[in-house]
Amino acid sequence: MAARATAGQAAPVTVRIQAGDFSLADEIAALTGGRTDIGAVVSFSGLCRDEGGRLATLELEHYPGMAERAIRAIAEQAVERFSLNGITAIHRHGAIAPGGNIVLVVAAAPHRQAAFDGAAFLMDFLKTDAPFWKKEHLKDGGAGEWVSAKDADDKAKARWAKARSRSE
Amino acid sequence: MAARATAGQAAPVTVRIQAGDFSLADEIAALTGGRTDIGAVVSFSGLCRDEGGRLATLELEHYPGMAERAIRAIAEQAVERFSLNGITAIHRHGAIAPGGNIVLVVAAAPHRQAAFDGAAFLMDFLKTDAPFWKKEHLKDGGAGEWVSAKDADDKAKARWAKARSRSE
Amino acid sequence: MSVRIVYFAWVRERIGKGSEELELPAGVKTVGDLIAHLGTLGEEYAEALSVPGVIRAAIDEEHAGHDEPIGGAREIALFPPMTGG
Amino acid sequence: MSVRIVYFAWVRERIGKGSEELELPAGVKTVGDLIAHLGTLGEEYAEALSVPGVIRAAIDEEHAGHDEPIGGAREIALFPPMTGG
Repeated sequence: MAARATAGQAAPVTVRIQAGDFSLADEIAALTGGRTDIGAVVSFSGLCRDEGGRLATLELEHYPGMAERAIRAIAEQAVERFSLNGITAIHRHGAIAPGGNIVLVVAAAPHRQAAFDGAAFLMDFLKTDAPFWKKEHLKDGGAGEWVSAKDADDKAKARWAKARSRSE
Repeated sequence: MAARATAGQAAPVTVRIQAGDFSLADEIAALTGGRTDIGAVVSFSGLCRDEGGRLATLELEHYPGMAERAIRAIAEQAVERFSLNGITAIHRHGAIAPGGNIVLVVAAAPHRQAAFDGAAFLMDFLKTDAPFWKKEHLKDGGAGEWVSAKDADDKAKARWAKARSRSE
Repeated sequence: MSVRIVYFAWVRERIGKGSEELELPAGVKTVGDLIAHLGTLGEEYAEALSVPGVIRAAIDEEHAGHDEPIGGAREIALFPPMTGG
Repeated sequence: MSVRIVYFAWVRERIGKGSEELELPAGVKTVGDLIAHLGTLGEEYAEALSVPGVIRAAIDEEHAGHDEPIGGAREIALFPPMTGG
């Protein structure tokens, strides 16, 4: 748990890697409950799409110790860079059905742009730096296919090096 | 209720202006429940800060008919521009205590950048175009002070005219 | 021409009422004309509208600039810059 | 030098195992050297690592480039580009 003073209160960094589902409402309540210095909360939920009805299950493989370590490092950078009140990141592994939750990020800040930037920054780096791999099992398929990494994800990450955001 | 076809499903636009509180979890469930074509959900919650302990209550005045009309117009633009699966916006009026909810936006899309852009676009335009006015009642204050509009909010809105987003 | 005028936030407080029905002179053709006309109706109006440039307007619940014609309007709203969200 | 090597996703599937302890020759000094060395251990390794440029690595759970020295590492991971989130 990294702590960072903001108006006298800590900026909690919560990272969990788990097979089970999570509750967005519970996570936001845990991050914001009892505080009155937070003006903006942005959440991102990544869900499993059914790819036009073709997908049976998405399988998420991960590198256990490193997965939490990598996401925590990004989350701590986000808190520092955008002066967040706190951030939470949860990533599931194992088999996920269409419509199910894959990942959750919640960023809290005094003002909206920092909360938006914090959540987007964490997602952009998580996509390319957190050791998770997706395999698609199609309804009519055999062993399944590994999802290819996207150039768009590298570009999304790169923008944070070039353009320092308006909120900074 | 504006509808827009996305992979055979409608893109619901839900806008409510209300005095009472809302539940983020219920609103996300209503927007995404039963669908398997959504890959990303971004929510923004605007909360009442206590301004370092000075604020007693935030009073939100609004122009009833126009408030819903203005937000709906922005929400429909967001759905169209970012090809959203759907969007929900709720704005409260009346007296709000520190830590309480003021506004909620939830944007759903197949991919994350569109969901982030949709929610941020709606918030940026809502800030400058939706007829709401905030008055701060301080603990040691008298009649209260109207909050001044921020230049930063005009600039935040202006960026959507200049830079068409990566996701488009 | 008779039209309903509504006021919000500190414009409402300074004028001292939330709405009124007004008979407008024939020369009042735009939002800007209306603001100038209201400024002649009394001290409270003059004070509320002393810096016309900051006053925003809506005609029948749609944002309107100061040069917008008001002919046919049922309801015209005047208010300060918005601070919701 | 003995080190634990772990594999993930299609690198794991093609090599046919999730991890192994290996005794490395003295000349294997960097991640790139390790990948080249593994490619000589058998057909399944050669196939899994046939395009070294796409293989990502981590040393003791930290991302590492191909020119990174591996001396002192307890665990080296090899895997394809990540696709989480």
